[in-house]
Amino acid sequence: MDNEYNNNKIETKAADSSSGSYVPPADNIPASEIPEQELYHAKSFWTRWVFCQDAKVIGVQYALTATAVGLIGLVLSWGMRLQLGFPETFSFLGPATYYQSVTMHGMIMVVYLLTALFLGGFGNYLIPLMVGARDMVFPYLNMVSFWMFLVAVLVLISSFFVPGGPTGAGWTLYPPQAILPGTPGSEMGIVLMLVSLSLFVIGFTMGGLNYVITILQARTRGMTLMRMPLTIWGIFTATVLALLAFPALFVACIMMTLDNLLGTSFFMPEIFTMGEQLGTTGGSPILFQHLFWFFGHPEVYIVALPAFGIVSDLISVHARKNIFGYRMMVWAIVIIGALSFVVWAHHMYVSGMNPYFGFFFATTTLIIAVPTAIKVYNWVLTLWRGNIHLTIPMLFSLGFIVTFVNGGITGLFLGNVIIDIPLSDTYFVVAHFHMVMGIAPLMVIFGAIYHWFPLISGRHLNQTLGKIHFWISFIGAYAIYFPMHYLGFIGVPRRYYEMYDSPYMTTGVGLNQFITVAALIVGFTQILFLYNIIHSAFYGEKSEKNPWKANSLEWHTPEMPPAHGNFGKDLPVVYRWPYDFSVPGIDREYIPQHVAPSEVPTAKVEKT
Amino acid sequence: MFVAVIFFLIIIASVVFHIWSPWWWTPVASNWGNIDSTIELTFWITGSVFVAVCSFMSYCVWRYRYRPDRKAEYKPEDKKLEIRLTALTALGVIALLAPGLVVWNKYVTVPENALKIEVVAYQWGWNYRLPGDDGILGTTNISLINDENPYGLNPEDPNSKDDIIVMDADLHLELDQPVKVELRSYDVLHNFYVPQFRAKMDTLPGLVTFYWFTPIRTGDFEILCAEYCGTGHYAMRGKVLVDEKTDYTNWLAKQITHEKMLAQNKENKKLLTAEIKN
Amino acid sequence: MSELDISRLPKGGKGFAHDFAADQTTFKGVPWGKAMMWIFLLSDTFIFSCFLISLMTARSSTIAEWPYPSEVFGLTIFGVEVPLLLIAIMTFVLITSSGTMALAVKYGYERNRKMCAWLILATAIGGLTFVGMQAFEWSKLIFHDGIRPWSNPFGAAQFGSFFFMITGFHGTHVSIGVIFLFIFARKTFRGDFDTGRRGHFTSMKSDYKAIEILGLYWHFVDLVWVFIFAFFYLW
Amino acid sequence: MEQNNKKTTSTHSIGIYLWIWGLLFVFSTFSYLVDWYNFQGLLRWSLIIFFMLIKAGLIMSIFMHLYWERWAIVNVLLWPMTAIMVFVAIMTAESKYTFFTRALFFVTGV
Repeated sequence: MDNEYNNNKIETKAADSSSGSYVPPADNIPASEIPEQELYHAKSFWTRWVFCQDAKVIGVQYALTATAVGLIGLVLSWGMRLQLGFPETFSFLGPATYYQSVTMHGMIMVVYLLTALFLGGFGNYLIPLMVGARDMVFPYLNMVSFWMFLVAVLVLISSFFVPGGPTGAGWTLYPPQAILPGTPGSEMGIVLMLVSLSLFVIGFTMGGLNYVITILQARTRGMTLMRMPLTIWGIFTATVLALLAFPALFVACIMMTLDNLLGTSFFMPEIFTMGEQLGTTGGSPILFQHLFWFFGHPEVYIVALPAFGIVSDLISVHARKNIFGYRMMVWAIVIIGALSFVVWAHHMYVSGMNPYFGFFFATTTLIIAVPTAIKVYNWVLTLWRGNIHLTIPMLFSLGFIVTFVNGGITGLFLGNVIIDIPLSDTYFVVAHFHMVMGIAPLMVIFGAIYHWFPLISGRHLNQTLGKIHFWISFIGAYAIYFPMHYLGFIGVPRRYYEMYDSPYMTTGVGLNQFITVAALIVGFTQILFLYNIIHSAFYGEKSEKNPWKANSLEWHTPEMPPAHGNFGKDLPVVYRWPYDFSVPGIDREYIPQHVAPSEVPTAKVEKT
Repeated sequence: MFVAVIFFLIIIASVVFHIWSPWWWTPVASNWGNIDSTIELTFWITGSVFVAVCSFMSYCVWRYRYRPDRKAEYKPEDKKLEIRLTALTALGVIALLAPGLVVWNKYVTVPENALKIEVVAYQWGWNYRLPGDDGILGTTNISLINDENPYGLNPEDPNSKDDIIVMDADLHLELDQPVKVELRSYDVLHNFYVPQFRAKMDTLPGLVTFYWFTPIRTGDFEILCAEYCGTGHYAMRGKVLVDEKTDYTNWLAKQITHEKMLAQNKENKKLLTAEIKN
Repeated sequence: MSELDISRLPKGGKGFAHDFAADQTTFKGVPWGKAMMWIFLLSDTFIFSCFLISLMTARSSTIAEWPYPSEVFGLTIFGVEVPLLLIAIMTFVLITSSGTMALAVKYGYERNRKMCAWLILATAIGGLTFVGMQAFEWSKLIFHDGIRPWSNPFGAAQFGSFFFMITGFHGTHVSIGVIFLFIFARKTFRGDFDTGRRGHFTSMKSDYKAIEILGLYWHFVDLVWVFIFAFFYLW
Repeated sequence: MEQNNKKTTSTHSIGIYLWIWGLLFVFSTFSYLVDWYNFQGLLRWSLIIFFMLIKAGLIMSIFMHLYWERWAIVNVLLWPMTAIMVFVAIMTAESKYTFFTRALFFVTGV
């Protein structure tokens, strides 16, 4: 940066002298640009734990709600797998129930579990702590955001109990079938789904504004954007994507609700169904698909980017090495985020859209592979010459790398338009997206929970149970989804209730049974994890402060778990990035972000 | 040690599974063999990246596992290495994309001599229409569909008169004759997919979509619906039978034209109403 | 507390680089509430954009005749057919209210309580007039011209669908704005912004900056109308 | 809670607001006149867009004070519009394609 503008900046930035010899910089920090944040301190049980305005409590509320609804999604997947592995064995699973399970499983996992958990859960808990703020900038709005989310979840759940049951339109909710009688749940289920999604979008917008503004406008002194942990970068970019992508979903939901309730023809052309003319005219089903995927593709990165960010931090901390190529990592996140808005129609190669779009969207899609690949390289290069502690968060991070690389390269198949033609709508797609945005982010979520659980509860999770949990989850999940690609190569279409009377599909029977058994084992292992969390929250081994010897601010609060307002009397001042591990020239193995250069004068750190 | 070995074993197992997997695509039965070649190329490139990256990871886990006396390297950045890796990746991506786009261009460019046929999808089954002697399919509209005119053909359109109506789930095609399938749906989205032909495309109500292929092998091939279309989606099957020229001509001769069918339907209706009157 | 003197910071492209490399705030001198409103409006822009893009798609892909808005929205005054008259008046009403709002913000900054309050009230009344005229327009189209969301006598069914959906969504924005304008007018008259009275829900201190934030919202409503006017009524 | 920098408080003379207000009236009248004189085709199209953009620009830059804001926020607000422009471009091509397909294969006016 040009020195003439340094009047408002911390002196350390200017201290990178051109002479090459390192001069220990002065620590003087100008006073804060923003006044001390006023907080609403809880006065009763209700305002302390239920209608709480503390982002940390809201984060836990989000996480618990998302987990609860995620368990429903998990149970639904068992039903699907039982039917696929052992058809005609379970009488309670008819085609309608099967399709309802598929739909609700997909929607719950993508939106209500992953999005809410990463942004609502981790976002709320970590953002203020990691950027050195007392709380989110609008605690009240933040609280309302959670309650909107809860209402959205309740509306979604209520659709299980209405006549006709929940919608069975597939999570993409493509019209016309989503609102026509040939699909289960086309009476009330689809309406409740659309209403629930709209509420989710509204609630999320309230929260999302908080996350973005907190990161942009409420960082502590010295915390420049390029000193933020990558976790924050991931969550930040994902939130921005969500704020710009959810509008398309919202609009699509409104239009489909009107099509359903008022009989408008936004997405409904002339239709002759079940022996009669429907009376709609001139609408375009493809319009919905464009709107949906204009939301849907960024949504993939809304789930993936926080995972990218968090896993970078986990790898760095547990390998005791700075993340390799931090700047590249940040730019990769931003570029992936930006590009994700111009690739959406790669989900629509076989949808019957203008065929020449294939050229454009295949190109943009494959361009995204470059920054994504760079991130992968940087993760493994961070391990190179590190000092790797094989703790449970590290194990999950390694599991993430394997599943993500696997899922990422199958994405190269599907993004390349001509290869997508035979593979789209087959099990290859199912395997691909479960690997890349199901298992990979879940690995990160588990790792992150093992990593930050001591911060949240003051206790460690049980390590033995954790190791069992990791190995079964990782190997099991890999065993489920890796062979599933090959079902796709045979040509088995997805969303088939049963398929074994096709001559060339009978070969898949054994494979399907294997996958089902593996899925059940992995699913039940998660109960072990839940037990571990509940048990350890009360009886777990007490954790000392900063058990992983991390540098980022959340571990350096006066109390652990951090109190309301996070940082005692004075906010910390930040002098460096959070990755100063194993710095040469000094005995300390790690230098937390708030340690002033004068305290570690001999450390040969690079400018950050 | 243990961890690194297991990760490495998983990579080996993946490769082994791929090589010895009995589950692989069915032998191709259309001209789209070059789709298979593109997939193979992608497999080679991405597969080696997968093996390389994950093996390197396992190696690091083993080589740099925690030792109290070890100090990790401090190296925030290596511009040269990063630029090299970026360039290499970009090269790989171009190698994947370029042939893909070439084949795609072929896929969307229908040859002149292709026979235009129509595939009609409904919940939950398939019907077909052939252009007849004039080689042109008549225009349609879904709102014209009724008992007498089940395809919603335009009665005013002279091209529709000799259109051949195949109200059956089985479609016959002639060997080595390029076919352009024009896809139409009465109700919801479907997808006309024959795994052995590799090609597929959605059918939409209110739009006509298309693709083309040339069958290169005689035989019976199953049609699957590959776009979710409601409760009966999984049961929406049909059959494509690729015949030699003589068999095809014999089959074609047995089919009925639209004009005849209209007349028949009218006659039937008359009889029916007469019966009711009596 | 040292003041952040924004006028001393670099401007333009250099300022852009400086602000993004700086610590604490990225939008220098922008209060939290204002930054939030801007980002919210950005998100809202995407909503309206998606509506208008859908309108464009429907309109240019339908093979049915698209009704001619100029005639549909014409009024007959004293036997003379005037095209789009009501819409034109509505446009002017909304622009007027936008103008009064801009002045209210200005007086709010100058802490001119009386002037500010009256101007907010004027804006609210302007907004209310707009909503009223929109209600009149809707009822005329529904009861007189027989336009329904699902069909209309003039041509493509999507015409009515999009009309009611887009103007309805915009009208909702206006109505919400009017409610807040009235609340703010009362707060200003009462002097909340001078005394720093605490908010009922958020328990945070009131500040004149809130008026600028409300102003941003109101101008946005006007801004959206500019696009709706062009794309729906004039196109 | 909010920033309280009295120095940054910027007020502008009342004249500029009245000017903009007047201009908005004038341009609204112009765009209304496009309809009144019943221009058609490309002329109508470009005039509508032209007046619309001018009005939008005036509202955003002056009434919403974007003209006086720093580049950081201006850029953050305007760049995302690129995504919208891409969306518009794609949907234009898409709807044209839909229209031609329909005109080619379907009977009109039934």
